[in-house]
Amino acid sequence: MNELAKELAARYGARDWHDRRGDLSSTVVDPIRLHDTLAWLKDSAGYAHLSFATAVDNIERGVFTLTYTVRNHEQGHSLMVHADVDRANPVVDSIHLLWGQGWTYQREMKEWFGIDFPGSPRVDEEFVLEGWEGPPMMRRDFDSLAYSDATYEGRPGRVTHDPATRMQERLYPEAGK
Amino acid sequence: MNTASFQETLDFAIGRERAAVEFYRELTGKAAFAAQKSALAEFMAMEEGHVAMLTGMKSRGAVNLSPGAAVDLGLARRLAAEEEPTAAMDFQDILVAAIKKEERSGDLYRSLVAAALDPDVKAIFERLEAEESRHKRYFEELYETQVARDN
Amino acid sequence: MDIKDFIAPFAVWKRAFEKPFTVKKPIDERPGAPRYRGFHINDADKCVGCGTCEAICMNRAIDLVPVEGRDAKEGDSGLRPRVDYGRCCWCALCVDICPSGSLNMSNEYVWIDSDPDVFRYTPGVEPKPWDGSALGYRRAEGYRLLDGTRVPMPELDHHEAVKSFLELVRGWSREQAEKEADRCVSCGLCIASCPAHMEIPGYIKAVRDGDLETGLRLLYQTNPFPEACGRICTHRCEEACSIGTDGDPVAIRWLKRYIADQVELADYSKALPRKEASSGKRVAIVGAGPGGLSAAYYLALLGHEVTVHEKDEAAGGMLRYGIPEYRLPYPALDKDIGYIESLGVKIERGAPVGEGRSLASLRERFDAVFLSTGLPAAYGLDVPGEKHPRVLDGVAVLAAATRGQVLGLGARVAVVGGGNVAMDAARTALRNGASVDILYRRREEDMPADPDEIREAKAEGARLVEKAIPLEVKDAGGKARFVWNEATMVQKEAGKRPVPEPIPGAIHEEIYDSVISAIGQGPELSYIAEADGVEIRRFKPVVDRDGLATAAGKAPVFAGGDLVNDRKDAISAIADGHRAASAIDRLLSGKGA
Amino acid sequence: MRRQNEHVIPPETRATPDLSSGKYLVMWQGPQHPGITGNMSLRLVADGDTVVDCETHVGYLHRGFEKLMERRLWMQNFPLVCRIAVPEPDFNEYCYAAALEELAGVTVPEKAVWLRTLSLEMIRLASFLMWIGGQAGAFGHGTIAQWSVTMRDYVLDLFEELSGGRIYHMYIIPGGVRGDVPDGFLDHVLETMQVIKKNLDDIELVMFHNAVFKMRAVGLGYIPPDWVDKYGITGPNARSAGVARDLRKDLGYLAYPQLDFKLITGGRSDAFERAELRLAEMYQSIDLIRQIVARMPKDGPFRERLPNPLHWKIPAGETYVAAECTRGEYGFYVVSDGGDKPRRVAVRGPSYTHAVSVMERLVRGVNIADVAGLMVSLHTYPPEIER
Repeated sequence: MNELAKELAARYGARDWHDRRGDLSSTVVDPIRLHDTLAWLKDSAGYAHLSFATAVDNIERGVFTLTYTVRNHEQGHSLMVHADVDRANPVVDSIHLLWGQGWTYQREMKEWFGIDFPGSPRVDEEFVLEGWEGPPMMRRDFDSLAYSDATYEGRPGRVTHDPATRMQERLYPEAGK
Repeated sequence: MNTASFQETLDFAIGRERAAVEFYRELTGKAAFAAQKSALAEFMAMEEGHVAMLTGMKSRGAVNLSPGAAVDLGLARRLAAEEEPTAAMDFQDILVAAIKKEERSGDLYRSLVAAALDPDVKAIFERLEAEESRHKRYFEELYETQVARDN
Repeated sequence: MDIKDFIAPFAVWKRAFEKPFTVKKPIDERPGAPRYRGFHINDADKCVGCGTCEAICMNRAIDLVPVEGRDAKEGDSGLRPRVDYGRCCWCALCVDICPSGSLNMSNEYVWIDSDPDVFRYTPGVEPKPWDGSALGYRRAEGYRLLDGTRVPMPELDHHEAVKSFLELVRGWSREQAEKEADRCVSCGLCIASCPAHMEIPGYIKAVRDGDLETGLRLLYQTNPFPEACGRICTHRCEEACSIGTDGDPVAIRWLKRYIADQVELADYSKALPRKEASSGKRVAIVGAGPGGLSAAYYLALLGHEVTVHEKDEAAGGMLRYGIPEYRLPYPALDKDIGYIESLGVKIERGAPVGEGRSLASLRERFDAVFLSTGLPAAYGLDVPGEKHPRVLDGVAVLAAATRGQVLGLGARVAVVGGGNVAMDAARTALRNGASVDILYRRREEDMPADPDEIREAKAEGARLVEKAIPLEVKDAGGKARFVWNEATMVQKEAGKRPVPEPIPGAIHEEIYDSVISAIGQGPELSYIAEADGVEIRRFKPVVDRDGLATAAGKAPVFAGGDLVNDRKDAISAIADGHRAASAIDRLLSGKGA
Repeated sequence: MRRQNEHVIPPETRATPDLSSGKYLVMWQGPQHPGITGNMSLRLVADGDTVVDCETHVGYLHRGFEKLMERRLWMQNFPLVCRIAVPEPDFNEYCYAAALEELAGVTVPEKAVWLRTLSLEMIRLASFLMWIGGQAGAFGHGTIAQWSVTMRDYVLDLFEELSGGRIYHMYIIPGGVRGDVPDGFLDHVLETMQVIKKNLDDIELVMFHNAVFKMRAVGLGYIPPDWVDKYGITGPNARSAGVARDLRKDLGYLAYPQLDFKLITGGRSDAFERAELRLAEMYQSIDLIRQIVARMPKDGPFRERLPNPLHWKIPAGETYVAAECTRGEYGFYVVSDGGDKPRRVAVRGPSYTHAVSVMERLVRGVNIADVAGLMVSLHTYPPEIER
């Protein structure tokens, strides 16, 4: 795979090649080169199958890390292509013309992370969250538990006790002073 | 039972307890510091309680003491000290003296039981012997929990 | 399309005459499989209410609730898990993780009721038809989510150990400590059993996280002797450990030692709290053992000026003079004491309180006094011949060893007693080349010594003579002829421990170069005069919960440690010292008791 | 009327019917419709009884698994993942466990490898049995569904015996499996396989030699081979198009390299052939199960001890682990930031493309009555789309 790594580096400035397993590697490109990298992988390098595309919110670094996993069936090898996009302005080139299912992934990422893919069909339509008014739910700063506590009521009568606190109350209450 | 012999028997027992009070009073005289005195004072007060109890029985004309002897923990038999505690006496010394004293009383009543001809007097002595065994047991238990903790 | 395509479908009609797949309605009995994950069952007597089931439940279906007739006690919170079937997903991770193995599942899955609130109950407490079900999900043989086996502690080989006073227990590496810390489920059942109520789950977490400064800070919150306690603590916490209900308890003591060992003394001040501004108050402490120095540490931290009066030439009390260095090396103890002194605590060594330096004079010069003089005096054997010159006092033998004196115990040594002093005296004698018999009045399982100590003493070659009632010591040409009566254990009273009863005629004797008596120790109280007005009962100052003694007159007198408590171990003394320090601070700063 | 073997390729671009013209009917099929697999709906635009446009709508069963998993300990997610694809929970369990084991550097014992393979083949068979009932039912053959769902229940009985649960087995746990087989279990497996095989013979006879089924399924939903990469099509849908891919062969995971089986492919690529191919794979599963029972090690540990699940941290890293489920490539993308909870878990289910992009295009030009049969012929499970 080193040939491919070199080729991707030369053509698209790909870096940080990492072999995860014999049949799975990853590399990183700039988001601006993402579309072209994937197009070349698909059309010229045999990585014709898109397994999935998704994003990871690396909030600490202020980026969304996109992951496109493509597979070369002839060589039995999968490649995860990563690109970091600015979390404050997450806009990425659409791949809907490369793969027929690409728009669905992009619609999902728009709804779940707030990443935009201009030109992608129906990208602004609701995907799975009908009527959702909160922030994009897969962002790390969306606290689903706090949302749930604020939105729904717990079952009445549920109360639990911490064993250590209970033992302190019952066995040595004076230490609570 | 003959009233005179009842009175006589109890007077004898009361005398024994008074002697015990004196025993502790004497030891207190030798004591050098507060801890010794407090322990001796506690045991002396117990003996004074016995005096009062027996005196009460005497005036009521009936002995109500349990006939059941306490379990013998077997300490008295083997404890060494026959010698009198000194000014440096520690808790062990005081307890050993107390146990030995109770053992001596028990032994005395046992011989009195054997010697008594009047069955009523015999019964009183039996009860007094049992009572002393309970006193001894009390001190033996203290010895076990406070002194011979590691043995 | 051929003719078969029109005829073949009619083959379904043959089924009309076959037994249907369906079962009759109303439902035939259809029990769940033997492994079925049905309604929970809990052996409420085996359960210790540790809440690990609640912690693993990803649905928050379990609450820990108090149940009637089951109060908290050592090693049991008294709480029991309550399952909300509105949330339970029947994954049985609670069963897989349950430390005691009390929680299981029945194979019952039918429960019909029109009231939705009934589907929430405390298994094993609220009776259900499936209680005691023999079938249902159980952890498979050989399958556990928790590790019931303790990380082995490297120790010197016993043949090697007995040749020197090198520390026997070598301590853990980071990897070993983190692995052991991983076994903890953070239930906190241990905290109540620790006399000092140390924040045990917190410092174990610190080990896991590799954050030893936090660990050290948590240790010092309640215990300024982590090096010492990390080695010789009686670790009652480990008896309460929930992991110990079905496996080896977490080695809490060794983890404490690991933290203290890893942080250099020079780095302590970075991790630990600074002293408060000076209060201008002065406190005197009598005895520089764990109790006294613990009080000194917390008082100094609160800004009070502390002077410790120690009769011996070095500080540490029984930690130094009673515990041999192969269990607690002096540098480790010196590290604990060194940090306390670094806060400005003044220790006057070789300065006994008594004549010339009376308690009354301390109460004149200081604003409060804390007595922690311990139990320095060994009780005698109290058998005829106990004054024989070869009958030695166990505490004195250990102290002499600490001082590096020639012990001259001889080749054959008897140790009488079954406590830690006896074990330590025996092992010290072994290290001096003697062959050692340990004679104990009861059985091995009755011995008050730490089981580790008994095991190690035996492994190092001590011979244990059980049920040996000392009768007499006779002279045998300068040596001691020790006579004992073999006993049989007799259960004389129900509910009490059996009593050793001498077997008539079963008299044994043996000639020893030395007989070391270690049957128990008592206090040295001659320094408290009647005029001090300190109330004493049965050779113990009478104190309240805070350690405040009843005393007339000037500065208040507190007491703690072995001198007053019944547990008679270092950690209890440390707890007493801490408690007294807080109470003294409240008194001196006028915050009220 | 469609004729056999006439491959109509639906247009790539959507029609733009003028809905105000009064010529078209807009109708919703689903989410409550017996012809829809799971909770999903199709917004169909029909010209007469011919569909000219379709929009898929999902989200009726969205439970936010990927978000929930970021808030739960690694081990707490083990009972959660099985719910992502209800009829085939075990593929979730396997992919999640294998991803964690890979990131944590854990090797599972041999016995667990075989028991995992057994679980996956048993659930493949159960899932296909449920599917074939749906496929027959979509064309009006309810009897087949009654048989096959019963057969599926027999497999679920086996799961109940093995794992204690019928639907959610929670058996493949990170580190291995939760228990060895109970006494007599393997005999029950073989007996059940015998019963199911006999039933499959009956199904083969009455369903595949059936004029109605042939007339409606042959030629329906033709997938050209070049769509396979274009749309990310996998599993029987791809194999029927003649593309010989099967991750059991290609990735060689678990015990599959040691099992003797041939890749089954087709070429006619219509609803009928996809059904035939799946039937053949059901027979193949029965054969694989028999092989596994015969060759599985009798003894040995079935789980590698992992750290305390309450504190388990997995070294930072990412991986993608896939397996061949009944419908194709099923995979888990797992990212760890070194903490005690996942940073990100993304689930790749084959229906993501089969039920959305592929379905929307294939349905163009199809008779409304065939929409259900077409959809089932793609074998889709909506929950794996929305997670």
